[in-house]
Amino acid sequence: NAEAVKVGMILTYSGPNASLGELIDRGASLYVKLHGKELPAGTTVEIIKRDDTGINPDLAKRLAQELIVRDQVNILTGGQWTPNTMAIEALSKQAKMPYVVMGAGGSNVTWQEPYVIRTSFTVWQSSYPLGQWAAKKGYKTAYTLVSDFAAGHDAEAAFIKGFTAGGGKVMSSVRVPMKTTDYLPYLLKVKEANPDLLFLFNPGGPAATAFMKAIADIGITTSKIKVIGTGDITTDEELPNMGRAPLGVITVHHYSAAATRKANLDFVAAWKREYGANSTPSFFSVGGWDGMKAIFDAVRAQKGKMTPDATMAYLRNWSNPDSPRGPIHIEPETGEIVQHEYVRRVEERDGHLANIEIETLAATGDPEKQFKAKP
Amino acid sequence: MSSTLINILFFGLSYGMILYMTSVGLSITMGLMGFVNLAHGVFAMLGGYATVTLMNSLGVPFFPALLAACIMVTVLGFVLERLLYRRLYGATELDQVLFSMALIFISVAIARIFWGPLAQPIALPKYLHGHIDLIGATIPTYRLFLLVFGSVVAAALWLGFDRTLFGARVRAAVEDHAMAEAVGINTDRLFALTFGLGTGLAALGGGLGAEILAISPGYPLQYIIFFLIVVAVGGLGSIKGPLYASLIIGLADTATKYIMPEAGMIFVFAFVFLLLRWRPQGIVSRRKG
Amino acid sequence: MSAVLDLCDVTAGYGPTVIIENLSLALQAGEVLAVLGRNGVGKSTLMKTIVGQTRLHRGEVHLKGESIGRLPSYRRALSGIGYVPQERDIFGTLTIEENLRISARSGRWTVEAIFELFPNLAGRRRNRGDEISGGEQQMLSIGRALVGNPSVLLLDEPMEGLAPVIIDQILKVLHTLRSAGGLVIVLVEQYALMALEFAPRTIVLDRGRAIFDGRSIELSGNPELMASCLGLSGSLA
Amino acid sequence: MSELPVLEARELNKAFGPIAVTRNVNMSLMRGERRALIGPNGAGKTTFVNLLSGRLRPTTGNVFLNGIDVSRADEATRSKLGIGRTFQITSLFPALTAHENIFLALAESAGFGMHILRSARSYGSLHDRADELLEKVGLLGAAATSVQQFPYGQQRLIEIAVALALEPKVLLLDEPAAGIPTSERDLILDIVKALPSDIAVLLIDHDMDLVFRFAQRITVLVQGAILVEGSPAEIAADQSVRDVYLGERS
Amino acid sequence: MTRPTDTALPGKGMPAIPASKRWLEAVPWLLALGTYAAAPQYAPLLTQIFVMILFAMSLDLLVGYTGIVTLGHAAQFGTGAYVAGILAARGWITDPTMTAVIAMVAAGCIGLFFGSLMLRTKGLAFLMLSVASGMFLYEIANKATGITGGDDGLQGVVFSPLLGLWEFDFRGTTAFFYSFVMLFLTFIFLRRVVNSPFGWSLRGLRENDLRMSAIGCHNYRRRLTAYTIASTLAGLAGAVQAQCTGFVALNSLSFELSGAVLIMLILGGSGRLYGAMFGVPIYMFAQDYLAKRDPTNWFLWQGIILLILVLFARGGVLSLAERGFHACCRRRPG
Ligand SMILES: Nc1ncnc2c1ncn2[C@@H]1O[C@H](COP(=O)(O)OP(=O)(O)OP(=O)(O)O)[C@@H](O)[C@H]1O
Ligand SMILES: Nc1ncnc2c1ncn2[C@@H]1O[C@H](COP(=O)(O)OP(=O)(O)OP(=O)(O)O)[C@@H](O)[C@H]1O
Ligand SMILES: [Mg+2]
Ligand SMILES: [Mg+2]
Repeated sequence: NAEAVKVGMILTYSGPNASLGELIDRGASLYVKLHGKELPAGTTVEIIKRDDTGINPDLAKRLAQELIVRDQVNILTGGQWTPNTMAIEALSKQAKMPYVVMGAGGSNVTWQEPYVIRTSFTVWQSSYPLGQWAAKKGYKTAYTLVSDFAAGHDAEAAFIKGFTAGGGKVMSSVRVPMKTTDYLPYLLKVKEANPDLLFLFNPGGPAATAFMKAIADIGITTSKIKVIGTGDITTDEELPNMGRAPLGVITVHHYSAAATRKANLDFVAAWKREYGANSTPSFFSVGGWDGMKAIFDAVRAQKGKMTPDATMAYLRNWSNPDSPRGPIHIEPETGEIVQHEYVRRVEERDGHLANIEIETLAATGDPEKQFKAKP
Repeated sequence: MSSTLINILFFGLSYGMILYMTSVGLSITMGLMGFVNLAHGVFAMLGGYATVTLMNSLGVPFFPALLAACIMVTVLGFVLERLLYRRLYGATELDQVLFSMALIFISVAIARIFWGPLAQPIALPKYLHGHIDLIGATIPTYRLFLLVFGSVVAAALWLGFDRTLFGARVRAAVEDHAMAEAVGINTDRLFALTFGLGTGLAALGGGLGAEILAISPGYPLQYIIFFLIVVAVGGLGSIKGPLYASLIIGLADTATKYIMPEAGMIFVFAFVFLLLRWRPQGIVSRRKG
Repeated sequence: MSAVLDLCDVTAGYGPTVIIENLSLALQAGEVLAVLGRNGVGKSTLMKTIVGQTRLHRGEVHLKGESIGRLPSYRRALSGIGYVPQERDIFGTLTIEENLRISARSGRWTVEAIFELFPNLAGRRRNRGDEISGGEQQMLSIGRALVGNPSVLLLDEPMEGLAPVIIDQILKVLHTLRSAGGLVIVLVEQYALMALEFAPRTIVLDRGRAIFDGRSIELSGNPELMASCLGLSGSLA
Repeated sequence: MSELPVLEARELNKAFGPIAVTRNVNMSLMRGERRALIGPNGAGKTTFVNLLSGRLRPTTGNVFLNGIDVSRADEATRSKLGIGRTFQITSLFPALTAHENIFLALAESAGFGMHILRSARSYGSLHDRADELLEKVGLLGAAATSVQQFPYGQQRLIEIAVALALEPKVLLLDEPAAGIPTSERDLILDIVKALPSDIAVLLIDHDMDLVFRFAQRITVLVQGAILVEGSPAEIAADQSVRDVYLGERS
Repeated sequence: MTRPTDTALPGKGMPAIPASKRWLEAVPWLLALGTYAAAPQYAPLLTQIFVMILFAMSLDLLVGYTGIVTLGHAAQFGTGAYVAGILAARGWITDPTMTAVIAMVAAGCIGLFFGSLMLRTKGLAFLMLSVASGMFLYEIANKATGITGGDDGLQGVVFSPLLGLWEFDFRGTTAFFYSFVMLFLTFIFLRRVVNSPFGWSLRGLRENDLRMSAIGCHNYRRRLTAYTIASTLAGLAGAVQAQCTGFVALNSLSFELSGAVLIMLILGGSGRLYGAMFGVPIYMFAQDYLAKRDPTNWFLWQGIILLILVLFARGGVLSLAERGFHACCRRRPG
C-alpha cells in the first residue's frame, strides 16, 4: 500500500538548446537529491524524463499524452518553451492534469488555464520595471534591440511601456532574426543613433555572448551609451565567456547566482558540490528547483494520495518564503508566480564577473495580465 | 556618411570572410570531390573545440593551438576517410546524406558528453581584441585580422588548385573513377589527401570563426545552411567561387541589416534565391567554359 | 624472347559473372593484335581486364615480366598501359588541355605534340571535354592515351566516329609507333577489314573464348572462315 | 507546283561564344527523302541536328517543319510535331529495361504522358508495339534487362528503336552505326528501308560504305558551311570532298 | 516476362514482387492495426508515424521517382497545417474533412508557385532554392504573429467531430483511425500515380531528362505537375497533423522537419512507396525508445544505428529486405 507518485518532466535534453534544459533539470534534480527523501512514510516519487528536442510542440504534446495515458503520471512538469507549454496546456485542461511550468516565460502561458502554475517568470516581470526604473534614473532616449521571437516581442513591448510611461523616448526598435550570427551591422546603426540607453533582449546562451562581444568590439561599451536589459543578456552561465565586455551593464531580473541571501548561498554551494566548481546555477535552475519543491510540497500535503483537484488547490496557494531568489508565491487566480525583481550591475568579484544586486524592486505578478485585466 | 559606407563595406567583407573560412573546406569535399558531406560542420566544430580546449586547459597560445587543432582534425579526417567515407564514394548522394547525418548525430552527442551543452568561450589574444579607429570608422581588430588571413588562405588555395593540376586530377577522379585510374591517377591517395585538406580547412574555419559562430554541440546542424549556401552560390568545383559567394552574401547581409533591419532573414533568402535563379550553376561555374 | 604483355589462362568478368574464359595471349614488342567478334562477346571486357577494371577470377597478367594481374588500375597505367575506352570516357568537366595534362608522362608524346597531331583539339583547348564533337572526343581519348607514352596501347574501337582522313592519319601514326618504338598495340575494331589489314595477328572472340588466334591473312584469305567467325560474307571481303 | 519540303533549314547560324559552328546552312528534306550528311570531325553535323531537333537554339535563321516555323518551339514540341532523332553519344534511361525505354517513348508520342491514374500496364497495344520494335532490332529476348547491362553495340540499337517509337515524319540519325560490327550494319539499312516511304531520313555517319548504300543525296558540311551537295556518285568523285574528308581510300 | 506488374516496389532496377507474393503488401497495414489492438496506449505515437509516412511518401514521389531532391518540403506541410489550423482556430471552418481539402488546395498552390520558380534548376542549386523556399515561409509565418501566433504557436485549434460523429479525444483514438485511413487513401492514390504512364515518365526524368525532352516530354511541366501533386499530399499530411494534435507551430515549416523526413525516407529506401513505411517507423520507434532510455545521449545511439544501416544496408532498409527476399525466392526450388 505504498503510494507511488509519478511526475512526468518534459524538457529539452538534446539538440542545440539542450544547455537550457540541462540547467532546469539540474535545479530540479538538486532538489530531489537534497529533499527528495523528505516524504510521508510509504510514499515514493518517480520522475519520468522526456526529451522534446527543442521547440517542437507536436512532439511535446505527444510525449505529454503518452505520459498521461501510458505512464499514468500524477503531475506534469518541465515546460521549457512557450509553444511546447501551450500545446501541453490544452491537453492538461482536457485531461485535468496538474502542470507545473518551470521554464517558459511567455505571458499567456498561465492565462486562464485551470491546471497550470508557473515557477519561472514572465518577460514582462523584468522588462516593465526596468523601463520604469530607467525613466526614473533620468535617461531620456532609448534604442531597443531584441531577438525576433515571442519573448523578444514581449520584452520590447514591456520595456517601451514602462519607459515611455516614465517620460522616456524610444528612438527606434529593431528585431534581430534568431538565426543571425553577425550583430555588428545592427549595432553600427545604434552607434550612429547615439541614444542614452541600449535596451537588449536575447534568448541567452551563445547569442548573448556573441551580442556582448560585438557590443564591445564596435566600441559601444566605451561610449556614453548605457547597455541595459533583462537578466537574459548576462546570464550567470554565460558571463565567464564574455570576457570583460559586459562590465557595468545594468540588468533587472529575479535571480542572480551572486546574491548573498542565505538561501542562495546554500543553494549555490550545494550546486557547486554537485556539479563542479566551474558550474553556476542560473535563473532557469532556480525555476527547476522551486518547481520541484512545489511538486514535493503538494505530495507531502496530500500524503501521496494525489487527486488532480486537490493538487491544484494546493499548488494555487503555494508559496516559498525562502527560495534562493527571495520570497515567492503563486497568485491563486492566475497560477502566476509573484516574485521580487532585482536591479543588478555586472561587476568583478574574486576575479570573476558577477551580477551584483544593487536594488530590490517590489514583488509583482505578471504586469501584462494586470493591464489586460483592466480593460 | 562615407564612414558609414566604409563601415558597411568593411563589416560585410569581413563577415563574408568568416563565411568563407568556415565553408571553404566544404567546397573542397563537396564541390571538388562531389561528396555530399553535410558533416562538414563536425570538423569545423572539432577544430573549434580542440583550439578552445588547448587554450583553456593547457594554456597554449591562440595560433599554436589553432595549428595543432588543424593537424589533429586533419588526422582524424584521414582516419575517417580511410575507415568510412571511402566506402561511400560510389554511393548515391542520398546515401551520402544519410551517412553524413549519422556522423553529425554521433558527433553532436560526443561533443556534448565531452564538453557539455554550453557554448565554449574562446579567449582571443589581447592584440586581437577591441577596435581600431580609422578615419571615423570603428574597425574591430579581429575582423581586420580575419580579412587579411582569409585573403591569404584564399590565395594559397587558388595557387594550389587552379594553377596546378591537383584540382583537375581530383575532378577527373570524381567524374570517372575508373578512367582516372586508367590514366595513372592514384585516386585512393588523392582522395585521402583532398579529404584531409578539406577537414583541415574546416578545423581552421571552426577555430577562427569561433568568436562569431559559437562552438557548441549543435554547431554542425546550426550552420549547415550557411555552408551549403556558400558552396551552391559559389559554384561546385570552383575555388574562387566560394570566395566571391561569401563576400557577396556577407555584403548583402550586412547592407540589409543596416538599411532595413526589420526585413530580417527574408531578404537574405530572397537574395540567395535570386542569385541562384540567375546563375543556377553558381557564380563561378565549370559548366560555362 | 619474352613477351611484353602476357595473359595466362585468364578468366574474368563483372562481379561473379564470368565474361572472359581461359584466355591466353602473349604479345612481343612491336606486335599488333586485332581483336574481332560480334557485339557483346567480351572484346571490351578483355581490354578492361588488362587495364584492371574487371574482376580477375583466375589466371595471370604479366607486363614486361612483372605480374600486374592484382595491381590497382593506376599502377598498371604507370607501368605502361595506355587505354582508349570504347565510350571515350572523356572527363567532361575538365578542359581539353586538362584532360591531356593530367595523363601526361614524360616521353615522346607531349601535350603540344598531341595538339599538333589533332589541330581540331588545339583550337578547343580551353573548352570543356563535354563541349566538343564526338569525333573530337575520340581524338582526345586517343591523345590522352598517347600522352602517357605507354608501352602497350589498348584501343577499343578507336576509329569510331572519326572521319576517313583522320583514320588514315591515325593508322599512320600507329604504324610508326609500332615499328620505331616497339609499342604493343591491341586493337578492337568493328571495321574488320581495316583491322585485318593493319594488324598482322588477329584473335576472334566468341562468348568470351578465342575461336581464332593466328595470322590475319589466314583469316582474310579464307572467306569461309571469315563467315563462320565473324558472320562476314565472302563477297564483302 | 513543287512539293513543300518536310523539314527546311533556312540561313541557319549557330555560334558558341566566338566560335561559329554553323554558318548560313540551307537545307530542305523532301517527303520520303534519304539524305546523308557527312563532313570532317567538328564540322558541325551534330550541332546541325541539334538545331533541327530543338536541343539548341540557332543564333539566327529558321527551321520549318511542313512549312511551319518551329524555330522557337522547344525540343519536346518538335518531337511531338514529328522530328525524331538518335544521339551520337548514347542517351537512354540506364536503370530502366529495354522495354520500358521504348514504352516511355511510345507513351509520350501518343500523348499519354499525363495520364495519371490509369495503370501503364493496361496500355496493351503500346506494349505490343514496344515488343515489335525490340523484335525489329533483334533484342526482344532481352526486353526485361535494364539497358545499362547491354553491350555498347546493342545500346546503339535500342537508341534507334526509341527514335522509331516516336513514329517521326523526319528521322535524324546521328552515327547510328557506331559500335555495330560491319557485318551487322545491314540491319540498320534494313530498318530504314522498312520505314514507311513518306518518312524523310537524315543520316550522319563516317562509314562511307553505309552512307553510299543508304543515300539518295549527300550533303557535305565543312567548318559549319555546306561544301557541296549531290548524288553519291557526284560526291565520291568530288576532289574537294576527297581532300577534306574522304582521303585516299574509297 | 517483359511487362512489369502493378506494384509499388519496382525501384531503381529492382525486380518487382512476384504476383504470387502480393499478399505481402497487406502486411504493413495489418501490422499497424495489430500494434494498435495490442497496445492502444501507443496510439499517439502511431498517429504521428502515420502522418510522417504520409509526408514521406509525398516526398518519395519527388526524391525517389522524379529525382528531385528537396530540403524544403516542409513548406508545403506547414502550409497545410497552418491553413487547417487557422480555419479551425478562427472558427471559420472546423469540419476536419473540409479543412483538409482546403489545406490541400492551399499547399498545392504554394507548391505550384515555388515549383514554377525553382524547377528550371537542378541539383545543388535546386536543393538550396528549396531550402530558401522553406525558410521564406518560415520567416513569413514568424513575422505574421497576428495570424499564426508566431513562435508561440497557433492557439485554440479545435476541430469539430470527424464526420460529425467522432470527437478528437485526448487518448488519440479518433486521431489514430483518421490518420490511418488518410494514409491508406494516399497510398492507394500514389500507387496508381507511380504505375501510370505519368509515373513512368517521372522515372524517365530521373534517369535522363534530356532524353525525355527528345521523346516529346515537356520536362518542366511534368516536373511541376509532380511537384504540385507531392505538395498537395504534403499539405494533407500537415492538415492531418494539425487535426490530430490540435496545435500548429513554426516547426511544421522548419528546415529541420524537411531534413528529418528526407532522412526517414532514405533510411527506408527511396523510389518505392514502401520505403516510407519502413523508414519512418524504424526511425521514430528507435527515436522514441532511445530518447526514453537516455534522454540526453540518444542522439549518439541514433547516429550509430544510422551509420550501421548506411554502411550495410545501402539504398535503405527496404533494399536490404528486398535482397533478402529475392535471395529466398531464388533458393527455393521451383
Ligand atoms: N558493367 C557490366 N556489368 C555486367 N555485365 C556487363 C557489364 N558490361 C558488359 N557486360 C556484359 O558483358 C558481355 C560482354 O560485353 P563487352 O562490352 O565486353 O562486349 P563487346 O564485345 O565489347 O561488345 P561491343 O561490340 O558491343 O562493344 C555482354 O554480355 C555484356 O552484357
Ligand atoms: N557546347 C559547345 N561549346 C563550344 N563549342 C562546341 C559546343 N558544342 C560543339 N562545339 C564545337 O562545335 C564544333 C561542331 O561540333 P559538332 O558536334 O556539331 O561536330 P560534328 O560535325 O558532329 O563532329 P563529329 O563528326 O566529330 O561528331 C566542334 O568543333 C565542337 O568543338
Ligand atoms: Mg565493346
Ligand atoms: Mg557529331
